[in-house]
Amino acid sequence: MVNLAVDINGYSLKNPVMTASGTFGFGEEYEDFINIDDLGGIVVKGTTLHHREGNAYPRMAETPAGMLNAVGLQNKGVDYFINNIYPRIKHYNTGIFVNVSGSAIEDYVETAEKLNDLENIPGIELNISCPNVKEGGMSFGVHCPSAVAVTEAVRKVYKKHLMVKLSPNVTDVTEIAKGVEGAGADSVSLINTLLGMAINAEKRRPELSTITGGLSGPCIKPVALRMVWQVYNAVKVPIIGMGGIMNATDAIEFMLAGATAIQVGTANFIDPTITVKIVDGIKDYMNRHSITDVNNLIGGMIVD
Amino acid sequence: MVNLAVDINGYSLKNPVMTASGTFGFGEEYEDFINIDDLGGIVVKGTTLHHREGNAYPRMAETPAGMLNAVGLQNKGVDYFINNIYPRIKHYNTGIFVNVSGSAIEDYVETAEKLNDLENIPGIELNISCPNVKEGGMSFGVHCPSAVAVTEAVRKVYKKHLMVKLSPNVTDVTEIAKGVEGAGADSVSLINTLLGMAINAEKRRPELSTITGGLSGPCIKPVALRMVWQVYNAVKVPIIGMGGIMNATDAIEFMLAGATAIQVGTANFIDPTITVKIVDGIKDYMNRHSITDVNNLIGGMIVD
Amino acid sequence: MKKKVEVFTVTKNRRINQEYLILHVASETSLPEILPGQFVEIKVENGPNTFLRRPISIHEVDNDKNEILLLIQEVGEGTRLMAELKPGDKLDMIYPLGNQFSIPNKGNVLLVGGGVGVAPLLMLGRFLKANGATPHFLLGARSENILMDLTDYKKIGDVGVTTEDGSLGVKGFVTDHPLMKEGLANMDLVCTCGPDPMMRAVAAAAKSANIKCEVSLENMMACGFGACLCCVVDTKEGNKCTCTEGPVFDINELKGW
Amino acid sequence: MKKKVEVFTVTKNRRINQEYLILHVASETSLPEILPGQFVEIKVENGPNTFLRRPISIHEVDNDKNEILLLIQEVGEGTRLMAELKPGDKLDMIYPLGNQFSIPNKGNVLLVGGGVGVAPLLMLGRFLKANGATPHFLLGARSENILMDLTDYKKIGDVGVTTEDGSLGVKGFVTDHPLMKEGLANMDLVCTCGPDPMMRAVAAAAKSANIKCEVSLENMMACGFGACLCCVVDTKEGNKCTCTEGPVFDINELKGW
Ligand SMILES: Cc1cc2nc3c(=O)[nH]c(=O)nc-3n(C[C@H](O)[C@H](O)[C@H](O)COP(=O)(O)OP(=O)(O)OC[C@H]3O[C@@H](n4cnc5c(N)ncnc54)[C@H](O)[C@@H]3O)c2cc1C
Ligand SMILES: Cc1cc2nc3c(=O)[nH]c(=O)nc-3n(C[C@H](O)[C@H](O)[C@H](O)COP(=O)(O)OP(=O)(O)OC[C@H]3O[C@@H](n4cnc5c(N)ncnc54)[C@H](O)[C@@H]3O)c2cc1C
Ligand SMILES: Cc1cc2nc3c(=O)[nH]c(=O)nc-3n(C[C@H](O)[C@H](O)[C@H](O)COP(=O)(O)O)c2cc1C
Ligand SMILES: Cc1cc2nc3c(=O)[nH]c(=O)nc-3n(C[C@H](O)[C@H](O)[C@H](O)COP(=O)(O)O)c2cc1C
Ligand code: FES
Ligand code: FES
Repeated sequence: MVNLAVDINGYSLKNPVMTASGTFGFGEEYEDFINIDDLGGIVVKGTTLHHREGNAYPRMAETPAGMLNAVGLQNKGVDYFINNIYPRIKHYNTGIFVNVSGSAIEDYVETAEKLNDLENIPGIELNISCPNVKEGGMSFGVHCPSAVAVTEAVRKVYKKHLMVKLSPNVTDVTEIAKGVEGAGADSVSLINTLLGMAINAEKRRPELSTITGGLSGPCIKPVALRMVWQVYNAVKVPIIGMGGIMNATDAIEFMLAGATAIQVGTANFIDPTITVKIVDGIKDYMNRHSITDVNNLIGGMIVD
Repeated sequence: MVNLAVDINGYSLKNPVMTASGTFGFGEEYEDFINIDDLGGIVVKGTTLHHREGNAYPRMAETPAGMLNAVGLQNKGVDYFINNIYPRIKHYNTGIFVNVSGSAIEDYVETAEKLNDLENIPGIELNISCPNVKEGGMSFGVHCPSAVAVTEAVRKVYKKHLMVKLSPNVTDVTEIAKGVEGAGADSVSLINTLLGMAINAEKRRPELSTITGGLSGPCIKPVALRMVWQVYNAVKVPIIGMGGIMNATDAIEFMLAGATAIQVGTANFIDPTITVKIVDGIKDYMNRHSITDVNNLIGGMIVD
Repeated sequence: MKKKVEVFTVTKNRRINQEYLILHVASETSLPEILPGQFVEIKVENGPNTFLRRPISIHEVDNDKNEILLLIQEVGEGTRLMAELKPGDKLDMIYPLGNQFSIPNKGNVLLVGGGVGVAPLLMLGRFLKANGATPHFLLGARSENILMDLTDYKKIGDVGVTTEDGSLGVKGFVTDHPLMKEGLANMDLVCTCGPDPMMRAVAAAAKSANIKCEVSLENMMACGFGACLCCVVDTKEGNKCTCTEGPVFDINELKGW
Repeated sequence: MKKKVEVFTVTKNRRINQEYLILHVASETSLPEILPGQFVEIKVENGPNTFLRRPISIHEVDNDKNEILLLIQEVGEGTRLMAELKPGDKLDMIYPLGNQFSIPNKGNVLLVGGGVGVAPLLMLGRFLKANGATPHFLLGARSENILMDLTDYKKIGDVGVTTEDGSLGVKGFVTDHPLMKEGLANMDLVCTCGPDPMMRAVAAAAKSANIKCEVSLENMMACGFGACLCCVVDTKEGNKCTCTEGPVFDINELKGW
């Protein structure tokens, strides 16, 4: 018997495998394929204070070993989540995290406050990759002061686990990681999508309605692993690693680089059963390497 | 007959297809496969003031749709280039650019100065992705002040075409592009490699001796295209686009996004004849689309 | 109808013409209920450029053999690799996905297919006929040599044909066919699937003739089962997912149709 | 010797054992001069995870048939896809790459191969014999059932064998074989190819016996023809490219050997 449970700053996950926001709906979309309770945790779709229609179609393009998306946070707003969705999913015996997004600090704060009282929501993931409408549209997450400001403001009102999700579109991810740690984040998750673009040469047009979009999938794994390792060497809070995880080996690489838990995103689209396979694969690896506690993998990369 | 010639701020390339530094040796390595004179230009290996041994083996790892490298600017120094290599390659009837690297501004300046007098070298490409040893090792290219400083210093001594190669590992590539344009760059080339990392899960070790390395190949194409398009909308100097170009369609996408010329890097390893195929493929595309002048592709993406 | 991921076995790969083929894939167990208009998401193995699954309509179902038939047009790497499959090869599919066309129990239904868009219509015709309605097929193609084999369609209903080069049937587009002109008034429902401009022309004709019209959309999909929100279409009630709330929509629901 | 990119046709795929196979690939034109120790870089088609080419030694050359023979061990996706190739399939290769082993015209030469490292030694033996030297093979494997077919080797020289489980020949590693112990003093040259620890052990033995020793290195390569500088080995004259200045090196050139 191996121990798969990990602790993220006081909250225990039964195993390190979570799902990434925006790729797993509210869990319900996957009920036909897997038992949600087998997962360490799920992060539900990006939720904003008010209803958002998202961006115009087309919203996705396939790229080498990945995809671009421009969904644009389509969601029915936090009240709808609380009243209509939460009652349907609160029975899941797994850590249900809500991904909170916004375009102004007050939006984040108000949304987070409303989620305080949901008993079976142990924490929120603050998506600071959204455009900061008050400061010219650059995302909160790419500048340290705005990342710190939004984290601090939410920290003041939100009582439970506060995970802050970092943007990879920055010069120095460690600066921002340290900033949000100082501002009260209980953990950091990374990476969100890389900003990318695709063009249809025949049509001479962009593939996405928004021209640029978020790149995800195995193509970004080397960048994601690098950032997890850099952040691991910079902060003390636990790291939830993601970016292109397609199988158990990838998941283990993130843990070796310093992640306490991992999130699976785009891979769910290709194999909706992949998360439970990853849990099993981690067990196999541990047995093969005579590792009895998954916590021994965290930051376990050997550097001479 | 179609016109393939493009002008990069006064210097004319017979076609927009160049090769990327560090992937094409000094051209000689490809003489068995293609006629170098068929190319618009070549950028030779990263050259520094003094001889450099580069990093320890292992220096490369395969990644999804790409590779990481950590060559570390192995080269025999600029004097060796001038005395031993230049005489062997100066007969090429193509634009031969020297990629200049350094760890201190004075190194860049001295190296560039020495290259001034080589008749058949129309320009240099300033690789500002190298670590700035005097300022803590962060690369010159990731902060605007250091990028500007090195460009200005080299501009003062270098008389011919000054191309500055931008790093993608930044929050805002347009800021740096504008900075180096203001500092006297005749053109900007982008992107250099994305900083990445790979881990061997079985060995629990990094794949590269340097732990992190530079990611290249099709996996980075969406990021590269996005940056070319952003820079195209920010500066007036010509852009030389690169990052994952594997075929003529990719090359055309970069031109549609705003590149005047393109560089082919990693693809040369997989098909050493790919550059001339790309030249032919661009011609085919132009014929198919009744485009008589390749310049009409530049920035030709249709945005409603 | 629970969705599943299942590895099917190819039992037959029948070439229809230069561009089209029909793939028969068999399950080891009996198939769940599958309705006309639904589709599968196929994992293309060994495709360096086929990262995502490919959505393909369910062309027909053979419940005796536990087989699903897929009508595939070769347009890129994914469909080309599907075209190379041989009996015995495996095919990983998520199914059954999406909603279905309406199946009234009486009246005349015009089924208009363009190109590979005919894929779901054969099965739809069979269901309509079994339920008491009268299906009329109208199939359009660029040329006779890339038209479907019509034998199976003729067993179910009458078949009108248009080809752009006039090599068979009426020369022109489906909207040039008498079934879409004089004939339209006799129809109680029009169901269409094919290239966007064709469906829009058919929808416009049906709308002005005041006849209910259902279209099957082929939006770009990343997942196929409602998780990614990439495949949306703008409807009067806001964005809807083509993969779960479609692919079949009544044109009255859609904005801009 | 000009390097070329050429698409060969597979003519034969012979399975040697569970892990090894020999692929015969034919050119349409006559082959250029190919020397023992040289290698090819293979583009693996349809491999989602085989972005770069794969370096494989030239096992033998059949100039009458314009064929190159490759001895391949299945270790990952690329070599697995090579193992699946059938006669008639195409194989895109860059060749001939790298330098060669020394070929003296007299004296005793010990050729020590471990695992798939035996690949270049058969051809080397043939060249040595033709040139007047006497080749002696020493082949090591984990077990008899993954050892090479020895027939062709025996035609050229005497063959010593070690297996780790003792199922054939001497039990143990190649360095446990009499040829590497008492026998070594009679040798004028040792050429070795195989896993790094094996080559280091062989090199150490040769060095202490004061016998010239050449090793063939299998460094990771991105290009194979000197363009990327990824494949370097630390030598007394600084970093050298394994792909152009190797793969064969005299151990006296190398640092740390
Ligand atoms: C609900 C639905 C049902 C379909 N039914 C059929 C069918 O029965 N038979 C059939 O041959 N085709 C069908 N298609 C279209 C089919 O999905 C595409 O032709 C296929 O995905 C192209 O893949 P490829 O790798 O061959 O081409 P690619 O090289 O990837 O692309 C070629 C073209 O296909 C389009 N395309 C690529 N990926 C997708 C995607 N994920 N979704 C939609 N379009 C895409 C691209 O815009 C491009 O123009 C259907 C599509 C949808 C959404
Ligand atoms: C000069 C040279 C000659 C070789 N000759 C032969 C031969 O005759 N027969 C044979 O079977 N093998 C030979 N090899 C080894 C062969 O190149 C690798 O086994 C092969 O590249 C693995 O590819 P894969 O996709 O099957 O495995 P992967 O899944 O890519 O990797 C499996 C293992 O192979 C190693 N490997 C992967 N890519 C390379 C690479 N580009 N260069 C070196 N090692 C790599 C990795 O470290 C890994 O441990 C030779 C290697 C070199 C450098
Ligand atoms: C279709 C799609 C929608 C996404 N939506 C969100 C979102 O709403 N909030 C968020 O923080 N991240 C979102 N992401 C980013 C993922 O959660 C994840 O950070 C990223 O995709 C990298 O992981 P992957 O490569 O495993 O997919 C989305 C990603 C995709 C592909
Ligand atoms: C092996 C290797 C070595 C490189 N060396 C250099 C270099 O010396 N100087 C430089 O500016 N860029 C160097 N690069 C970066 C390339 O020139 C190019 O910017 C990058 O690889 C992206 O293009 P690609 O995806 O087409 O390869 C190197 C890239 C590779 C793969
Ligand atoms: S394709 Fe993912 S929601 Fe429809
Ligand atoms: S593999 Fe590229 S230089 Fe040797």
